[in-house]
Amino acid sequence: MTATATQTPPPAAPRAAGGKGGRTRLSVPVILLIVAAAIIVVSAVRAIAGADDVTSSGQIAGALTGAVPIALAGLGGLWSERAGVVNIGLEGMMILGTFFGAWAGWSLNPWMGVLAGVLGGMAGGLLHAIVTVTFGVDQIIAGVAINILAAGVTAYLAKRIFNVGKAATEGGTPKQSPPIEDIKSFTVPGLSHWLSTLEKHHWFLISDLAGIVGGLVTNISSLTLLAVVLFVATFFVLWRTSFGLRLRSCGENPVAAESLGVNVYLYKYVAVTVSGGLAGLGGVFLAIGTHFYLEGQTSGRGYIGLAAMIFGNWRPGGLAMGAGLFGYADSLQLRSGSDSVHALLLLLAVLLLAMAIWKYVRKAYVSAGFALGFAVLLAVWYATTDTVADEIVQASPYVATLLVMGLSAQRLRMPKADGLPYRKGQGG
Amino acid sequence: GSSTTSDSGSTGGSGSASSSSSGGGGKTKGVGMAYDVGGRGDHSFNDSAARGLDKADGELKLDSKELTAANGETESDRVQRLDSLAAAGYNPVVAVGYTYGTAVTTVAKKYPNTTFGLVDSVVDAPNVDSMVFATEQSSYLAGVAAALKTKTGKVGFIGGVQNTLIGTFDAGFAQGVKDTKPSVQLTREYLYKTDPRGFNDATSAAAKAQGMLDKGVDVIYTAAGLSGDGSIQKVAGKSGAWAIGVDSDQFQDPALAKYKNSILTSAIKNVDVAVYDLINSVKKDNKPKVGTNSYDLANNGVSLATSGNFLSDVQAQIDAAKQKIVSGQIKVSSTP
Amino acid sequence: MLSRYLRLHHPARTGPVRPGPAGSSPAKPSPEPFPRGECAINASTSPPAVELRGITKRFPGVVANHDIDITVRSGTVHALVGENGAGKSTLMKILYGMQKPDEGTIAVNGEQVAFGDPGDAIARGIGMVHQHFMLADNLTVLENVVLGSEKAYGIGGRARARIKEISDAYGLGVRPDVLVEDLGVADRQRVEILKVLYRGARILILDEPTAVLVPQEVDALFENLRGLKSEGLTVIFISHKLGEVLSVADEITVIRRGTTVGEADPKKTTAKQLAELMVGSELPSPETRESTVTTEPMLTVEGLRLFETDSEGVERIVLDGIGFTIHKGEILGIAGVEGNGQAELVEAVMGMRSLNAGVLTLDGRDITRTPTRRRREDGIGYIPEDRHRHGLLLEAPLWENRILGHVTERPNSRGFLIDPGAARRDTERIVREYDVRTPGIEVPAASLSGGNQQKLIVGREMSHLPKLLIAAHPTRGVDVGAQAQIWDQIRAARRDGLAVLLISADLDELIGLSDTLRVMYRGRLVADADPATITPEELGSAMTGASAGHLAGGEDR
Amino acid sequence: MKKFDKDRVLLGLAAPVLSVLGALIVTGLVLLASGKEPFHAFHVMLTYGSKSDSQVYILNKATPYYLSGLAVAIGFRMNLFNIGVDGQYRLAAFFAAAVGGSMSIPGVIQIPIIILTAMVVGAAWAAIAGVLKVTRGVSEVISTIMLNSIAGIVIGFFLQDGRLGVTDKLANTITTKPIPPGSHLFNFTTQTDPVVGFIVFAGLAGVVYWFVLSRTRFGFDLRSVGRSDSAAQASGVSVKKMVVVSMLISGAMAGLVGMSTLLNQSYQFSTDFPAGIGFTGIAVALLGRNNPIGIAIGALLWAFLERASNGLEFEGYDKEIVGVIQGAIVLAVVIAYELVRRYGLARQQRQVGAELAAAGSDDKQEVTA
Ligand SMILES: Nc1ncnc2c1ncn2[C@@H]1O[C@H](COP(=O)(O)OP(=O)(O)OP(=O)(O)O)[C@@H](O)[C@H]1O
Ligand SMILES: Nc1ncnc2c1ncn2[C@@H]1O[C@H](COP(=O)(O)OP(=O)(O)OP(=O)(O)O)[C@@H](O)[C@H]1O
Ligand SMILES: [Mg+2]
Ligand SMILES: [Mg+2]
Repeated sequence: MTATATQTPPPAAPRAAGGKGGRTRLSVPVILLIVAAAIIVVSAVRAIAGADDVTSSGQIAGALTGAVPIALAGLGGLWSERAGVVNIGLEGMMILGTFFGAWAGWSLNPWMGVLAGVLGGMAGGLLHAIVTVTFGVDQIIAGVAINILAAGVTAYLAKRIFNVGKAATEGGTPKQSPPIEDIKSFTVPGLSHWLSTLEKHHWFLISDLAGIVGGLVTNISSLTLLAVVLFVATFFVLWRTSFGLRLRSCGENPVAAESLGVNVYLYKYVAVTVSGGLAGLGGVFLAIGTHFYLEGQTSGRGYIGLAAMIFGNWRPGGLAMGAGLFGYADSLQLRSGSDSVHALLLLLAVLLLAMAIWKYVRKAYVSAGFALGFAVLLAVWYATTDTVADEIVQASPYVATLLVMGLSAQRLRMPKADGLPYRKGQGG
Repeated sequence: GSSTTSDSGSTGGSGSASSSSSGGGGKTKGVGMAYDVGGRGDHSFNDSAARGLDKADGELKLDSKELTAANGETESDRVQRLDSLAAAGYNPVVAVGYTYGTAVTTVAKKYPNTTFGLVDSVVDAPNVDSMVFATEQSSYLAGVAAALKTKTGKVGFIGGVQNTLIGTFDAGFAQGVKDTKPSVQLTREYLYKTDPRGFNDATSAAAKAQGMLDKGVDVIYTAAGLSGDGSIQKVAGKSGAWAIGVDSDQFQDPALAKYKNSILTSAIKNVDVAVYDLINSVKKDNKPKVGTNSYDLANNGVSLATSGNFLSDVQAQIDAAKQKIVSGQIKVSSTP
Repeated sequence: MLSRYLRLHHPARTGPVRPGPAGSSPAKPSPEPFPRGECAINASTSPPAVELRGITKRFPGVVANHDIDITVRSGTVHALVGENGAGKSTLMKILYGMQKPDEGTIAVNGEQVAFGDPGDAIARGIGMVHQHFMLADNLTVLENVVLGSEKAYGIGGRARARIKEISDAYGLGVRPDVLVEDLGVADRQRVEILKVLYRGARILILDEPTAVLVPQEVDALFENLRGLKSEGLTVIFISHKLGEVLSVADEITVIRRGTTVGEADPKKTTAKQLAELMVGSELPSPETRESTVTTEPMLTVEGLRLFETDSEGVERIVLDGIGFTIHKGEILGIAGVEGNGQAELVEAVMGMRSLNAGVLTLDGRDITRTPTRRRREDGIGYIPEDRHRHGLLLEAPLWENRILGHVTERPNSRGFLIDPGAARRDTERIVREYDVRTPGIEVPAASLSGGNQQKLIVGREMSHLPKLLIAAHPTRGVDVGAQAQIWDQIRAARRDGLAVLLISADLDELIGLSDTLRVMYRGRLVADADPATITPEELGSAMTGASAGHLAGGEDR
Repeated sequence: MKKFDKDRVLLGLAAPVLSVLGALIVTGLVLLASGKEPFHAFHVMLTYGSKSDSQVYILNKATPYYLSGLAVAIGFRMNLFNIGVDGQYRLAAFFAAAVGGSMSIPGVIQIPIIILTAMVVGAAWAAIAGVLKVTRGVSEVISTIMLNSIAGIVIGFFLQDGRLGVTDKLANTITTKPIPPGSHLFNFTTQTDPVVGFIVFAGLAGVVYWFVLSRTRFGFDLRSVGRSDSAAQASGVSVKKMVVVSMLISGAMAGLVGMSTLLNQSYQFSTDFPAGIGFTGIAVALLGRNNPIGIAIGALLWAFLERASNGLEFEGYDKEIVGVIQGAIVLAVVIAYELVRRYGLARQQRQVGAELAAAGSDDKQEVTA
């Protein structure tokens, strides 16, 4: 654990195959093409299986609602880990966000709630920064400790605050805050209605598109918009400004950053505190979405945010996709999408078939065989049943995450000094 | 009654006074209440039990002690809670919630001179008052109301956890719907199979409700404790849709005040009545009420709320159904 | 400001080379109060570039620097030499603001300064290339260069243009948009220098810049240094290779045990004298050849191929068609620029990587599929290239480190149980016999100096009487005294029939120790040579791929 | 040398003392801030927590915590973070209960079968994470979080009427078939309640943990991977195999967590089978610094705090304050240990330096350190 973050350079072995050594980043047109192809396949499956909820606006809206808190927690993780601090305390910071957000949201107004929740999360982040950056404690352990502390403190405060006086008469209990007012939400006038009409026809592709777009433009909470803005802003700040360059350098090689006059402690502190604030915002989103603080409300979303971030390869775009995937699966299971999941079996079979062909072309015969085998199994499963068991639906978000991680984890690369302790003046 | 916090009545003796003596005196100490998770102030059945206590307290001036369960407790925690109340001499000791079933069995044996009350479950012991509520009957009436009020012909039921207790709600509701209008389509969903989180997960309930609403369901009955708040909110967000509350009259719930105009009615479980009865029997009549005591429509142990007057147009049919149940003409099944 | 400086000294070049915005930008780092340009030409009359007076720096238990006095004249190349741990790097870090001196003063261009962090030093025109590279692999060259000095030219197009400009001006050939990860050592070195120049540094500190370079690259670097000097920059240069020091330095300061013990004039001093000044003993030489090579093969490698799939799924050939035989009593040296597959070859022989093709035979037994532990039990000893990563458990006490790698062997274990008592006793013996300087065997390995850590590793491996020793850079970063000791141990074991696979970047060591030499280039063994006749220069040129086949005559084996 | 050891003992004591003090101060401040008198609260906790029936309660409660702490600690020793102990022990207890309820053979045979089932199921569930890590590079932190959720769903699937569950109409729960009385594990009777017999197995598990890790070749290999996987790999340990094996062991240990409840208390797995002990185990392992005795102390402390919370509630305090204490203790512990470790390392280096300086004075050739 005394190891510092300096390494001697690894050998840059000659690349024999692959020419320039394609670190292929997908270009925008390619991404659009992939998205288009995906939608076509999904709507074909939807039409064949007759599972209209797969692309219904309600399902998409549910997915969005489920994705935002996870995405915000993940974005928090991204800030922190890009600066080299693993933040498993996101869950605790989210809890702080739900509590303080609900408190101020109830006693003042929802926007003050947002502010208070963010500040609460930031306080958690600051504590994490003090413990890991200043005291140099193992980051995972510190995160676990913060989760325990946050749960304990909020439970105590909730009892002291929500169960007495005005709060109690307005509906507060030891485990629940009094209700919070709604925060403003937006609907694109006209468009939403037109889309929902289109959607009802269940036309191939058109209704699917209408459902997806409809879900994304109807009744969108201002917090969701805020989250989108924060994603764009994060990308811009971290990858297009010198502040971001410095911050990322602290996660890649803090000793090098230090040697160029970057105040590594400062950047780590800022990053981890912002990280807490974002997780706190995720918590506020939950509290305002349900209009209450509820004990245990976050139920592991902080951890899942972390998973989404890793899934997204420590990048905002990938993270958004990971969170979206989880939100979608979660929404499916909550909306009791037994039919939908059944239809997705077919989709999965098609995807596996495509993968089998791809692997075959690339001469990876064993993987191709496996993919083909699973595709056939799934297709048989689909053909011989009408629905799938509730439990499979319930498990789908978790299984999907495991599967996707299993398929992609080896291509991931985390910031090089992520998780390593760093002490000023000890490097080199 | 929410002005009292759990600090109330703490003037009573310390727990260490008579820890290993069996059997409390019963005369000096008041009632020992052991609440389920959430405790006093939960706007649900714990609160209802507390109301029963408060009522008795107002009349008899008792010196009571209230303890509350925490999330993720084990059997031994519950045993210890009841034990400490009985050991300190509180009598009767009321256990609120079926989770206390086994614990009451254990502790009642150890303190034969103390009377125990158990809400929502049955323990066969000479000093236990098992208070069970025929929630299938009130749910039946809720089903009648739902069938009569739906315009789309689709109603829904959301249960917190798929267990026997919630099954009674499900069964009664389904039967009520079917008996009233066989053409009405019922969707039943549970939040969790076994995870008790189902009573405390408003987010999931909201999503479930939204899913139902999207499919055209316009009356949703949610028997899922605190989770119900989430479903009621979603229902309130859709005009013309109705929510049916559970356990207490949720129309009156301050936490739901904003949505009360969408709360058609609530299937009420009058735990307060049962608790009050027990306290009175011990403290006033000195003739502890023991055995399995069923609270149903007939003795007003369960009922269908009328606040809001949204049911006035169909009240006659509901009353008729109630009459048939009370008279035994309709047998409501308690298993789905 | 460097561009302004360039104008002074390359009047012909200034006009066309400098793109408008860079030169005319007002956002250049301006706070450099020292006089420039003219004074560099007239060095003798201007104040010294750097004056260190009475510098003392203490670490827990160690006085790294003690009352150090050094004067570096402006416009010169000033070399700093001394044993491992003499305190050179520490002193330079103090000058660069990375560490604060406990006592003493620093003056830059005659002005007293106090640096809070490297930023202050950079603002004073000081730049440092560290002993271990300070680059973030996952960032591009551009990002690495502009980091910390974003104000100067931004982080976009202007910065890119500026980097190209400097790179062209000094022939560094740096491409701004590649990831540092994809660069070889020499390229990284040039990026480090570019980083310093980009900040407009006029005083360059180079801490052991040549340790990982082949002779040609060293020559190129020195050419660059001379260029810089001719343009008035001051260079402070640290190296353990005294020959280099003598060839490039104008002045030499010798540090021993944390304090300055003397200065030397490179024109009048020999490497031997310099070494004596450093350690008070003679420079040991790896020469003393007496062949102990037998005809019995110990290790045979045939047709070895190794692929590697990187994170992008691209397959690279790391090793291809490798074949050689090491006989009992023979040392086979492999020369090559780092990153050409030597590390992978070692790992393949150790069984840490599975081969795509090929057969390994140890003492007549096929070990191609044998796991690492069995190979070690069968008699392969291993002195790893990176002792911290592969050789030691830094936080564990010495006696546990003595068990590492030989946990199944006596005296470390009996049956399935380890035998701490016996292991401790044997550790005491190693500490004694191999002269490991430590207060005891219960201290963690991390608290030993690098040389002593290496001695412990050599002692551990030799204690199990290996048949084959894989020695990767066995004396890297080890000072002259310990170096000689380690060489002696290897030679002694060779006399008893030990076969050695030696990898080293130190060509003198390689030529001096080996019985046979092979050159590795891009994953292949491209050339072989007789150590008796080959010169380091010839070897170096083969290492860059310039020549192949049999080098420089001598008998073929 | 004698003095050296005494210092080490002092140093060893410094961290726990510091952290408990820190936690008490934090808690005291929180209590004060909410208008309560802290010293009385601490007094209540002490007196209530040390009553004889409290002692029994604490021992019984600490037993699963201890095993959970050991399970987590095995991972920690390998630098693996097994958050999945929670899912592993619940799944294990469930299947063990199902197996136990379906048989009726003499206890001496049946009890081992039940325990073995639990260990195998726990190990198998943990192995998924291990295999995913070594073959696909999936971080065990992520996979075990997912596997926890999936374990709950798997239990939900089988714990239904007609599958492995029976509905207990009166108690409103679904349970597995009860284990026949012949296969109930012995208890230790005391003046108050009995102490669970499984505590013996827990103690044994602690001894085995200590012995295997610090006395066997396997344990040495495991610890070397935890200290530096690259060095361990070079030393001949197959790191991948080690990851899977240690996940297996950790999972098997997790399988034992639910056994004291199953074999000594509930005799069946029902929907209210204790949950969350896996997470408690993380805190307990942190408190105990992965040392078997330390973990025991941590488990007892945790159980004591939970017990004391009841006393607090009885005296009119909010028992939720115990959550604050627990959090504060864990945080204080990690900080205190880090500070003490740093101090110790600096001291060690000073020692190395000093002794070398002494040696160096008669040997002028060597350098400073
Ligand atoms: N951060 C540190 N903490 C404690 N001691 C240190 C630290 N850095 C250096 N030292 C001590 O200071 C001494 C001088 O180290 P320094 O790195 O300056 O030596 P050096 O002359 O550069 O050696 P080398 O030739 O191996 O690079 C070392 O022997 C070491 O004991
Ligand atoms: N970051 C650090 N923290 C604590 N001690 C350090 C640090 N860096 C060096 N040291 C101390 O310095 C000594 C080793 O110094 P150093 O690394 O300069 O030796 P070295 O001979 O140059 O070895 P190497 O060649 O491996 O770098 C040890 O005593 C070590 O404890
Ligand atoms: Mg060094
Ligand atoms: Mg150095």
